[in-house]
Amino acid sequence: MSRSFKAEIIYNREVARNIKLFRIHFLTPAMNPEPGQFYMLQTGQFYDPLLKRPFSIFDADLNELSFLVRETGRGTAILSHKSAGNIIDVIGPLGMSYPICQKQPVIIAGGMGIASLFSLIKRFSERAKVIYGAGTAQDIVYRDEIESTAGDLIISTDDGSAGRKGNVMDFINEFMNGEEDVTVYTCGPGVMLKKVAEFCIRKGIECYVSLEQNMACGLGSCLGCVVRTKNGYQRVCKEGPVFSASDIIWD
Amino acid sequence: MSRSFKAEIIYNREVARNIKLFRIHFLTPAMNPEPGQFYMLQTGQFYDPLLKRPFSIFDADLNELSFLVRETGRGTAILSHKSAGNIIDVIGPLGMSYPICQKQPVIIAGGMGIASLFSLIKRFSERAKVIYGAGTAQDIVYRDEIESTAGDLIISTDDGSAGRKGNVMDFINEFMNGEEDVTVYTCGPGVMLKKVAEFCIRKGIECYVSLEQNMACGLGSCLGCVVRTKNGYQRVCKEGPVFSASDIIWD
Amino acid sequence: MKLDVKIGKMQMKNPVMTASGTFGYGQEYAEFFDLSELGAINVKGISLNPMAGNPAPRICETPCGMINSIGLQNVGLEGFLSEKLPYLRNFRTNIVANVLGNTIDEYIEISERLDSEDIDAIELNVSCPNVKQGGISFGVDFLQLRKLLMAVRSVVKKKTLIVKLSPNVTDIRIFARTAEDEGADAVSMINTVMAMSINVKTRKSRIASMIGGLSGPAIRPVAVRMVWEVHNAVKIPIIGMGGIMTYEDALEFILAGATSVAVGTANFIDPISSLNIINGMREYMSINNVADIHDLIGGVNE
Amino acid sequence: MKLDVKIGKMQMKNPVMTASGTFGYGQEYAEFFDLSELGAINVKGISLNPMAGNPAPRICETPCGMINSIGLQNVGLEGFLSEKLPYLRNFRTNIVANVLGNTIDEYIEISERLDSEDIDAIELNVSCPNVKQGGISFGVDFLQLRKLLMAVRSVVKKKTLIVKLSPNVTDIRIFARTAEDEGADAVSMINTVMAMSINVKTRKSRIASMIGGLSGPAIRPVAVRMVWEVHNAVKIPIIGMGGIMTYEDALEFILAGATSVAVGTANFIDPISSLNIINGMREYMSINNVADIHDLIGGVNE
Ligand SMILES: Cc1cc2nc3c(=O)[nH]c(=O)nc-3n(C[C@H](O)[C@H](O)[C@H](O)COP(=O)(O)OP(=O)(O)OC[C@H]3O[C@@H](n4cnc5c(N)ncnc54)[C@H](O)[C@@H]3O)c2cc1C
Ligand SMILES: Cc1cc2nc3c(=O)[nH]c(=O)nc-3n(C[C@H](O)[C@H](O)[C@H](O)COP(=O)(O)OP(=O)(O)OC[C@H]3O[C@@H](n4cnc5c(N)ncnc54)[C@H](O)[C@@H]3O)c2cc1C
Ligand SMILES: Cc1cc2nc3c(=O)[nH]c(=O)nc-3n(C[C@H](O)[C@H](O)[C@H](O)COP(=O)(O)O)c2cc1C
Ligand SMILES: Cc1cc2nc3c(=O)[nH]c(=O)nc-3n(C[C@H](O)[C@H](O)[C@H](O)COP(=O)(O)O)c2cc1C
Ligand code: FES
Ligand code: FES
Repeated sequence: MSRSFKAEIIYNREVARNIKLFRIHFLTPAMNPEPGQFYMLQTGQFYDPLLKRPFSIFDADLNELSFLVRETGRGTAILSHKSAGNIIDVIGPLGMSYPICQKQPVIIAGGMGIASLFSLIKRFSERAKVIYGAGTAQDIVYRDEIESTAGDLIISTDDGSAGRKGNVMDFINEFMNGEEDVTVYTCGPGVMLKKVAEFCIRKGIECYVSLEQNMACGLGSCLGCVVRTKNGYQRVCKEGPVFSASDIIWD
Repeated sequence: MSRSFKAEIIYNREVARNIKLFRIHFLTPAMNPEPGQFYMLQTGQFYDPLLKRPFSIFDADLNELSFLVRETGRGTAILSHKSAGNIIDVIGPLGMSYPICQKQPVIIAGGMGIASLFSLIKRFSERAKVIYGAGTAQDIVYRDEIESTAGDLIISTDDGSAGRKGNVMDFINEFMNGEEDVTVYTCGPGVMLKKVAEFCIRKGIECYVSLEQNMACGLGSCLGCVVRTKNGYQRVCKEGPVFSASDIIWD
Repeated sequence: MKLDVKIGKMQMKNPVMTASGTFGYGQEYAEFFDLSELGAINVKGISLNPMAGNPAPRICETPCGMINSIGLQNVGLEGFLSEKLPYLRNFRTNIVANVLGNTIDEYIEISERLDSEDIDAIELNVSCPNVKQGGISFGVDFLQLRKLLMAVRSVVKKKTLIVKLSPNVTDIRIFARTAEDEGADAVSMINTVMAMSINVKTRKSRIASMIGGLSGPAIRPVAVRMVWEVHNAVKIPIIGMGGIMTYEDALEFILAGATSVAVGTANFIDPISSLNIINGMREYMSINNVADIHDLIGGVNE
Repeated sequence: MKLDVKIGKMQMKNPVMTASGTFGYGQEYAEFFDLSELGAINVKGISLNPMAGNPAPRICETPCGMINSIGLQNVGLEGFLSEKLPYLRNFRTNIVANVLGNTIDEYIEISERLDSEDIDAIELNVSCPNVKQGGISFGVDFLQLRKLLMAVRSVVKKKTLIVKLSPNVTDIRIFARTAEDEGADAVSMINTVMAMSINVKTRKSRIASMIGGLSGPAIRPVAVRMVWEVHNAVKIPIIGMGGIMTYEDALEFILAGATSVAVGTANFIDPISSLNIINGMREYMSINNVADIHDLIGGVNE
């Protein structure tokens, strides 16, 4: 069982504006992922794009993996247009998963951050309290599934077109209800992560963030994907992508 | 009407071992090709492969063009796997076509040379006398169409698996039957072209050959695709691909 | 919105020109778009006498690039003036004459003649890797370059003088400074990078002359770096090139410090690349509220 | 079929090694294939003291390539010897220690120490473009290189000494000859090409340190050309690298004159690249009736 394998695309379907659900099937035995881990997916056929691209595991079951892919550049454009039957090279699962703590889990997803947190919500199931913020209604994916899975859910959008109007920071206080004995798990845009992290640090709340960085190998060998932490530069692909918010130097 | 246009693939189907019939449909108005001309087809989506690839026009009708594509390298591998609905950039028709002479046309195709000569056979129809040689039976395309179109046809294969056993040079003499008042049109592997050309020059027979050379632009601007002729280096994409055999310096 | 730039005395309506050797003498492209849209047209290198060029194959493809060894096949100075220039003058754009000599005297003879002809700028190609006795030693030896420029500048009185730099050097800034010191109006950069590709089936080089020049997107990061280095070293304008395929690529060069850009290999892949680049630039400026292209030159944030 | 080659005193069971900085210290790859299959493992550059490296982002993608500016993040000499080397010694392959110093004295100190440790070769990185005071001046100034090599050769008595050459020079043969003259056992080439890429949306360099080193298929034609040039200039063996992705690419280098090859960026894209390359080479030799890899070295037909 190797973390490097070939996979066949089962389908690739739009689930929100500019976001595809990309479902693949291993052609050779592969390992099971944990929530928060990621895979490196081949995009180009030859050398442009050259590098594989990192994507969080969105959902996994027997021999199949799903990813949420938002088209933002060349590699994701190619992935978005691949169709059933195409074969790609895949490496994974990679990186550290979200630690499963005993405290009340509070899951804060901003936009595409849901890609990394969806499987964690499923793991915690009705124990999970979730804030899922997005720009607008069209950016929200799998609302029904999340609603029926999580114990508690606030949907928010910047423009109020779905759920409540505002961003996740507007609801975080209300949502936690003064309770500090929780563990926060968060993934989303950098600005949001920083705000959530600072909030939690200030309140002494345990908080795990999933970070992004340009990657070449995904394996820990190129030292390309580092972030500054209190323990020096650490690799997002190896020591991360999930870090304790208090270890990161936020700047 | 521009010689640079977008086209949609209608189908791409195997017509012989490793050879696809690649049929496209212009999305913007385009010009009609003459037998012997060629098109530059985009293969890669980004910059690897970088250059378009030259392919002879195989067949053309209202808004549609067909090419015969043999998979030999990276660009043709990509083309061979494109499917209906894919859009590619195309430039053409390019280069000089076969001059339509009044004498008896004798058309000599070696292997993939048929790609360039098929539309010429159709043009001459029952006037055409054709020798079509290939390695083996599996390499032969459109045998029935050629048989029913051409006035006279010898099929030959190196291994005798289809038609007569031997290569085109073995039949050329017999076929022309001492008659020298013919015009020979030929396309195929370099070695064969040279032999046919030398034969014709020796006998004083008018002969047109279609040549190949690596190309970057196909438009005459890069000066990359030259062959040595009695008039100096000439561009296969502009002064050719069809040349008078007696103008070429065969070495 | 101001897109016009000035290279020496040459006023360009926009910063985009074609790169020498990649646009023929314009004819092949006139059917695809109105060449008057271009900031300038740079023609295939002109030598004193017509040159036959190198044997075939002259080009091959490499990852995101191509190697060429055309060997300066061209119609020669007189051929250019009598057969090619009149046609080019049908378009309202600048004409840059790319010049290659085997000796200083040849450079002088061609440049002196061109100085009184109906062209807008002379670009000295001192960096073509494809001609054996050719300009290459001027491009990689700055003392030679100094000598050449002193001689040529004294005969080029009316026209804008551009020096085309070779990337095949340790420190390109030295060559740019030499050009500036000797009165060149601008530098253009980069010419192709010396390269080789071997077919392992035939065990031969993929081009007949073993070594050729690499162009295309593969070299863009090298070219952008060099433009940035030179921008920090000289005051004369830079014409940036090397793998520009899109307006974003062109803007990379401008942000790195180029005043003008040249489109080369892209012309082979899409004949209207340069027009698309001009339009894309305009759109970028409009979206990003850039009133004058000069506000972008050298604007990369450190 | 003989695939084994010799670099100085280092016997390699096949010509394929990993390139420094692209294979960590081996650990990350051991799960993908048996590292004992490799001709050698070359580790991340080792400095006297641990180095933190450069700020992020450290890498970005370019057409058919990538730019990196890791800044020699590494565990330092002692860290390497105590934490990394024992693990690497679990595999029956050669270990090459890539060394970077800020001064000649540092190079001497590291090399002298490594000469008596359980490694097989010392590779002097005199060409890393990513460390400001670092080895780069040795790599682009052959007089400096001569001084460095005289000093280091006198302390490296037992191990094979390899000099890693920079491509960012006018004439790489001069550096190769200097290495040969000063007693180096081999040269390895090429290191990355200095490059820059700008994000036109943010108007910032895509990597934090503005300039970095370009690697990957984009640079292969440049690397092959340089190997061929050096092969015609020196007698010591060449370790060729730069954009090797497949066995054909590796053979290009061997035909151009390399005795051994190193796989770099390819390790990031497919962790078993180097194994595939070894197997592909073997198959090529068998199909083409090549009994000994030495029959291919420098075998490009002119
Ligand atoms: C651990 C991890 C998990 C991720 N999970 C997901 C996911 O589940 N769904 C999803 O849509 N996206 C995810 N991303 C982001 C995704 O990797 C990028 O959007 C993608 O690499 C962009 O590639 P591109 O070629 O389309 O963009 P381009 O901008 O053309 O890419 C150019 C280069 O920048 C890198 N790059 C650009 N944006 C990012 C980014 N945000 N993070 C890392 N590298 C980037 C690319 O990898 C590539 O090397 C994740 C990133 C990381 C690091
Ligand atoms: C005028 C003309 C008409 C042609 N018509 C046809 C046709 O109808 N059907 C068909 O199957 N093939 C035809 N060819 C050959 C076809 O262009 C090549 O097979 C194709 O370019 C190979 O591309 P590749 O990427 O698969 O091969 P690779 O070997 O990977 O290509 C590498 C480079 O070499 C060039 N190249 C390789 N072989 C040739 C060749 N024989 N001629 C020119 N360039 C080559 C490619 O264009 C590319 O730049 C024609 C060539 C020319 C010049
Ligand atoms: C086929 C070809 C021919 C060229 N001929 C010349 C030339 O005659 N004179 C010259 O100065 N540069 C010549 N060049 C170099 C280009 O002008 C340009 O500097 C280089 O190709 C880099 O730009 P690009 O990557 O956009 O092509 C030529 C390049 C190519 C590809
Ligand atoms: C991420 C990265 C880190 C590197 N680190 C080193 C290093 O520490 N020492 C060194 O000599 N070369 C280093 N190199 C250069 C490689 O060893 C190699 O010379 C170069 O990448 C060209 O080969 P490639 O194109 O196959 O990657 C590094 C390259 C990369 C991409
Ligand atoms: S991506 Fe290479 S170390 Fe993380
Ligand atoms: S392919 Fe450019 S001139 Fe013929």
